[in-house]
Amino acid sequence: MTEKQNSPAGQEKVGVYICHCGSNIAGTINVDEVSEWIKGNPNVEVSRNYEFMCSSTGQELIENDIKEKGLTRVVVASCSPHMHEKTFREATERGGLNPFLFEMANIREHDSWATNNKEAATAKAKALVNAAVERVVHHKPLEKIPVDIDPKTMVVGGGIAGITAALELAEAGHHVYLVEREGTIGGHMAQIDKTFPTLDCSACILTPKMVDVGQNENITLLSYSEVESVDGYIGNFNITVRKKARCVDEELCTSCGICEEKCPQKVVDNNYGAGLSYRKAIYRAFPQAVPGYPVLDKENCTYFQTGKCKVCEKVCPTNAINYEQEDQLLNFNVGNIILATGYDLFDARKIPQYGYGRLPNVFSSLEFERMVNASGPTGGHILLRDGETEPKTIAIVHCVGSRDQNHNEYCSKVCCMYSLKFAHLVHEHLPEAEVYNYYIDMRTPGKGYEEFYHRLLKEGTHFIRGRVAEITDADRKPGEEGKLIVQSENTLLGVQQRNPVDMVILSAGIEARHDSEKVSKLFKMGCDYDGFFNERHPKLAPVSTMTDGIFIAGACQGPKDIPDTVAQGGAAASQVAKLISQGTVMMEPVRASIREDECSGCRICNNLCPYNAIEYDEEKKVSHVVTALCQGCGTCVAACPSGVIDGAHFTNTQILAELEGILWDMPTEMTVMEEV
Amino acid sequence: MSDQFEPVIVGFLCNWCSYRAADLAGTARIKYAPNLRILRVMCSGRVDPQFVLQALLNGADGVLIAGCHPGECHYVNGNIKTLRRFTLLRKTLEQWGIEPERVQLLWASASEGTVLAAAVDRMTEQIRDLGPLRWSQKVLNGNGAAHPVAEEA
Amino acid sequence: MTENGKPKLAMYWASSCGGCEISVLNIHEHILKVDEVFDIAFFPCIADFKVKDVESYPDGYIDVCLFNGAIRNSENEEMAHLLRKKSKVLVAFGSCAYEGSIPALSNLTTKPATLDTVYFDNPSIDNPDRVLPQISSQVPEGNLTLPEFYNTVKSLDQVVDVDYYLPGCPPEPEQIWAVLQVVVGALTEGQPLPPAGAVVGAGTTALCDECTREKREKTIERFYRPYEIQPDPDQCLLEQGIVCLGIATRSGCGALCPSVGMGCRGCYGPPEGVYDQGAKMLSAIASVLDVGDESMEEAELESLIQDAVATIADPSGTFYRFSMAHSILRRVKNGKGAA
Amino acid sequence: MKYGYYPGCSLEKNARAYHVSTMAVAEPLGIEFVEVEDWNCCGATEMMAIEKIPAFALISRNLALAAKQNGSTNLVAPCSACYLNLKKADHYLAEDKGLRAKVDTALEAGGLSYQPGTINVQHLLETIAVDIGYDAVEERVVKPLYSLRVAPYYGCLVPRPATMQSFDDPEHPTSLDKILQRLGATVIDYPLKAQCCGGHMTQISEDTALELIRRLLKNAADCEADMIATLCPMCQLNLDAYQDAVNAHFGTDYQIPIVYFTQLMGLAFGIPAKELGFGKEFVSAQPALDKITEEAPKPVRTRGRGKQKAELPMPTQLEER
Amino acid sequence: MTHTLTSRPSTLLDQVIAETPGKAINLKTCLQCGTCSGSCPSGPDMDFTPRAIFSMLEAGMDEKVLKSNTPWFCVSCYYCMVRCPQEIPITDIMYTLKRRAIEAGYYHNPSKEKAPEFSETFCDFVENYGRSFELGIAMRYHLRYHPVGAMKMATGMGRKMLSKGRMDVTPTRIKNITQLKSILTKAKELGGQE
Repeated sequence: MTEKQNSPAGQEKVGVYICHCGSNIAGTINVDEVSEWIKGNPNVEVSRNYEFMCSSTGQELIENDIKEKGLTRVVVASCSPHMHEKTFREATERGGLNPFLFEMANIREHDSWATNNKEAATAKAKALVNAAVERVVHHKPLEKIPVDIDPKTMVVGGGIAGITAALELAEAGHHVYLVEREGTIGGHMAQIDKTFPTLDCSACILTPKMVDVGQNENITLLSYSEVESVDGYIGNFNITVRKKARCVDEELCTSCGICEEKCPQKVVDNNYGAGLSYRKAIYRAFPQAVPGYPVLDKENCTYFQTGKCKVCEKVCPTNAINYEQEDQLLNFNVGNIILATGYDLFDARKIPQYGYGRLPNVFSSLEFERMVNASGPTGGHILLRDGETEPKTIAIVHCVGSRDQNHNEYCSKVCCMYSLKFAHLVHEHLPEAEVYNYYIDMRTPGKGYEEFYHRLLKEGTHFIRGRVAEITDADRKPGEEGKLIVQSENTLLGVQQRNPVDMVILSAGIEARHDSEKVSKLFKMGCDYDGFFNERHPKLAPVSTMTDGIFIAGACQGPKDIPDTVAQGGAAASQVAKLISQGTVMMEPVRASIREDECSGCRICNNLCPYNAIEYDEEKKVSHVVTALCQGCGTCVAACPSGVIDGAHFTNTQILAELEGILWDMPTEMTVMEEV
Repeated sequence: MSDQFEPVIVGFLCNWCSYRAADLAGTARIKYAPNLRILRVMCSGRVDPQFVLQALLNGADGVLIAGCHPGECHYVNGNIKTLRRFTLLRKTLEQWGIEPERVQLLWASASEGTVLAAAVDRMTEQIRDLGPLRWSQKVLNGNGAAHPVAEEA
Repeated sequence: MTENGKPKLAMYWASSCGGCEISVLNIHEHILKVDEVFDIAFFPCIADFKVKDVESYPDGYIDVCLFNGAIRNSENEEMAHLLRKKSKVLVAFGSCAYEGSIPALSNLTTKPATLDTVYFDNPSIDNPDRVLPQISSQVPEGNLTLPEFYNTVKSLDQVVDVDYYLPGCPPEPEQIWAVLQVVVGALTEGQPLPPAGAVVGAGTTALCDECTREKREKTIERFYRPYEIQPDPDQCLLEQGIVCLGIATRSGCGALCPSVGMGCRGCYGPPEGVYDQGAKMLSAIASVLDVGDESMEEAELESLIQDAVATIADPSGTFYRFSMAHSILRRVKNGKGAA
Repeated sequence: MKYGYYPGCSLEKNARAYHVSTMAVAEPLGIEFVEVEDWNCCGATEMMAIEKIPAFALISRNLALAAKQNGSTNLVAPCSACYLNLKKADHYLAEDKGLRAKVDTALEAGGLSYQPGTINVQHLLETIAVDIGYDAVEERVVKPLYSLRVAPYYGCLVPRPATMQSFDDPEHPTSLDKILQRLGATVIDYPLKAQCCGGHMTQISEDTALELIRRLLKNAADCEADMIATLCPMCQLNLDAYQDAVNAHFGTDYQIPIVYFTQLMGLAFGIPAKELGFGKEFVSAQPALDKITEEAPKPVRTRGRGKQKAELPMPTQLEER
Repeated sequence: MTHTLTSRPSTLLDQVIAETPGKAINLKTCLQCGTCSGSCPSGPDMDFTPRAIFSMLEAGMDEKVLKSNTPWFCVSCYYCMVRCPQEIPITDIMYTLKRRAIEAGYYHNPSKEKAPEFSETFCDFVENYGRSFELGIAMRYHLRYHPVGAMKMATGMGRKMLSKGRMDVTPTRIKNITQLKSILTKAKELGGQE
């Protein structure tokens, strides 16, 4: 095979370092061969291979060669740049070179780990390394771009995750805008009765924090509000929030609650009440709501529907009711954003064979939470749908909508534990009742969780290993009449069982918010197939996102229990606090720029930029790039028909050199054949 | 290597989704055809059709452009522009007798290592069936050396 | 320098239409100046010369050779080599010599297909014996030869080194005159010549620079053939859905076509900094196709874009009308493609 | 509208009533059925158990014939088993290249060929519910089936055609319910509407079969159904012909007529009972039919519960897909 | 008795996956949740529940699987298939197991399983006439394998059917039976290659 050198010999002094990564690379790729071979490239001054380039010794190799051998460029062939590009750029810089005079060849993830064919892997490694060398020769020194961080932060979502994050930051002395879609903060945790495994009362531990939020002057609470648009970038986000009209003047309202009391219109509370209780058309989700002002629900308000009533206005002692109130669009500048938008409960009606919505005494887990809650519709009594009868036998069905390719493939993580909690609460409220937990696998990892399981075993809960096949009211034989029959296989016995019970609780799984995709687009960040927001790194950056300055906490990132959620809220807050105390961040100089003198002003590029970073100068009749806004995607560079837009660090020369380098072994010399 | 024709495929993968998908495929030790040689671009929207043509001229048997799924683009909609260009480019290449299998566009999110690996295997097979392209050798045969694409001043 | 001491000028047509010669003569009275300064050494269009005359010249005898026309057959190529040898300065004159131009559109098909069309499948042809021209054929009088017809049309610089490129189909007379003045200046007053390999007689930026039509942000929902709509006289044609290659074409002609409501065809070739005019044009207008957005289902998105793209009848013929031979891939894959 | 028609073996004889009633209602509904020339048995549930390729080849012959026969690309099968087999074959041939290659060669041996996807296999219920539509059905009604309490019985294969998407819900189909409602009948929310009738178990293990049949009869009786409306010959046969066997075996006394939904449609359309194949059933439908009244009955809550004050709200039903 | 795991569990498992159209590969992802067995109408009468069968396949207890009545008791109601959280084409797998059992000749045991005979009788008729023929099938099947049943048939069901004119006395043959036969013969050859 002929070797093609497409960059003038000796133009640069490149040092090439090939990492063994133990046997991860060296096990498949013949590193000696590659590092020997690349010496053939005229620009290569030094070529070494070493066991662990990311080790301090490995990095010193680079630093020393730069100093001693006067290297002008550095190439490291090892893992993915997403792992160690930063590491080696810093090493290059310590050696005295501009960090951008470095290039990385990914011969681990993209090569040694992707094939067992050693010969092919080695050949591919040569191509990748050669490409990096050819590319790096054309690298230009670049300076990172400093960006000031606005110390204010926006937290979206007022559940326990958002509350925690907001308080952490506020108490650190930073201002926070907390945006909550509903009339009150609190989220799902406010609906729950007890928390596993310690069984402390959810409200008792949550409400104090809610009050703190309400009182902390560093927190601007925007309840009944939603983010409308997001512009800008880390340090300088500009956010528009729609503050929905609640038809109550917050200045005047004293939260006395008379309007709610007198309102004649009763509607099912599908939100906080999980559909199991009623609320008024003007209402507070619950007495400890923060803020305390009620919300007028126009869809169900008699006045808004029929034009008559106005009872609330009449009874309000402070004339706080304002039917004419309109939505407000508020604008905020913040440096960072924390998304804590939480989750939706899986809709059990999607599994008709479980009869939810058809069979009265099949309840969803949230319904049960409300029912067993002292502040709930039954005052904490466990009753059938008729509101009178106490069930004697109760079946709790795990994995409803979870671990199911037809719905959600993933495990919702919390259902096993809350199902155990339910069983316990039943034993507590109805000592006589029999409880059957139907599970596929009992998943209780967590401090004190397995112990809680054992406790339930002692309490006499029946555990049946088997996913429930169907729940029916069609009795087959005596003893089944008027019951709900839970049919399943007892997989440990290998027999089909029918179990007549009075009540069934469906432990529905956790789902991403129905509108999470919309939200992720609004904030220009990714969400996964299931709709959960993507973290930057599953292990090492769990609360960061691919978008600098935007962080995620709680169940919006994936199913989580309260302790994990609170931990993430804190983590996200400290990430933000770190940036705030840094004051500025250095941003990648990968940016586009237009050579105005050569721009013909055709305006092709003008509306290609999603960040509106390209402006047209009516005077000069040319376009130019607002560097601070540019995110460096390079779409305009590829589109510019006169090729006058440069994409720093991804210039045509660099990419084309890389291209020729990567195809070094392809015959391009023309073999003169007979013309057709 | 075996006597069977091993296509060389150049891949332009976007930094945020498809390149990470390839990383994930590796991390998960998914084995797939070693025929893909990957170049990283920040966004599939950076892929200038000139690059694709140049890759073919330089001897590639196929070119894979991979980006985030529509709606998941890290740069909001760079991949939409990619799709528009690709659609027009493919129409042009078809006029030039270049089989559609040789230049493909793939959406692979950062979590879709398997998708990427499968796509590479499929494409490798398809191109193996089509046989080598080796443009300058087999098509231009003796029409003078390749012109590099001129670079901005 | 020779007898009368005048520098020697040559102009030759390879595969071309003769338009270049006309446009040289179109410099009007300046032609007298040309005659005054130069001694015509070879100019088949206006004076009777034979190849053997040229062959008889010593190497480098011709000071400036304006070579127009593409390299379509072996004769074109031989002449290119001959004139290169005999000339000090060889100028690829006009789009054909520069980048293949119209003759190179046959790179979108193949030699057999071309011959078919020309000699067999053609309403005006009656060729029952399916006679094809032969490179050499024996007749009683002896052996007759014809040049070999190539499969691929090439630009001049693909067969010999070229000193300057003078684009245009044809080049604008004033541009020609401007260039000749430079050359004359160089030869008479020893003024500097532009750097070798430069494109002369044209601007560096894209045509939009010269185009007076009003330009706005580009959003195009579909394209129209010129006959399909009545374009607004003042607004950018591209924005109105008329394919105008101006954005990817070198300025220099004064935006003639757009000024009369016809989209630029791209005869001046790509602007400085662009190699493949067609690819760039394609990239640019596809990018601003205003159909489909990220909120759509992938299938819907794709079909919408398909439909919009379908409104461009013949991408290759449109985007590569003048630059096929000089494009990155230069031609279609043999035996395939738009025959 | 023109439709290809695949009766299947059962409709030739034992389910003749289904065939004649289908033909009887086709005309008023504006359906023209073109029977597939020289069709053969679909193999029921048996062929697949013996040899895979022959089983698929057997079915594919019908698809090939239907495709060849110019008429409609829609092929209607009233028999659930035939419907499933035809639909499934078409589906798997498209999905499984290896299988398709083999079946193609087999068909060639008979000078036939079939391109998967050319034929759109429909069950008669789908044709009427989706293509014709409930309104069109209601428009034809001249003698509403007032006061007749009918249990709609779908069986397995129509709501659950293997891995393929059905036009109705696999667990709680409603299309037949809606049709019967439009006919004026009192439709029972029949919990076992999509459960199994025992299929071929009558031949293999009668005990098993009889129990399956009993469940269906019992549940229908519990719901005070006057009759069960079916859309599958096998279901009809098992529930009808084996009803006395069930009574004998379990000491019960069910007398629930099992009729085809097309027969009821015919009645409501004013077609005389004898032209609809009534009388072929073992458990006579006559007593039930006598209950039909001129006037619409007073609305009665079907399986509903009186609303006590303490009662907790019910979650709303998921809106129709 | 203890079952010793063979090195690589089931050869049958792989064959089943290979021979079953559709996403049979999902069989490897079985969670052993028991949804199939809980849903199965005839589950109570099976030697092993479908879930157990899959577990046995995994364990390489191939013979036990093929000797079991489970596949024969499958009524093809497809409940398992629509409910399976891993989208395993269970019913189709049961068909494959039936074919395997026949090949292995494992089903002619004196037990109550009559299914294979029934299937075979049925198919004989279909192959020779192109149509099924209840009376013939029932009579031949019972006479050949279950004389007692034959009596019942003749006196009971059979007479009923005939009396209602719901059963033919003579079989119908399709016109182009030769075509069908050549198709099936070819199909059998090809099938043999599996």
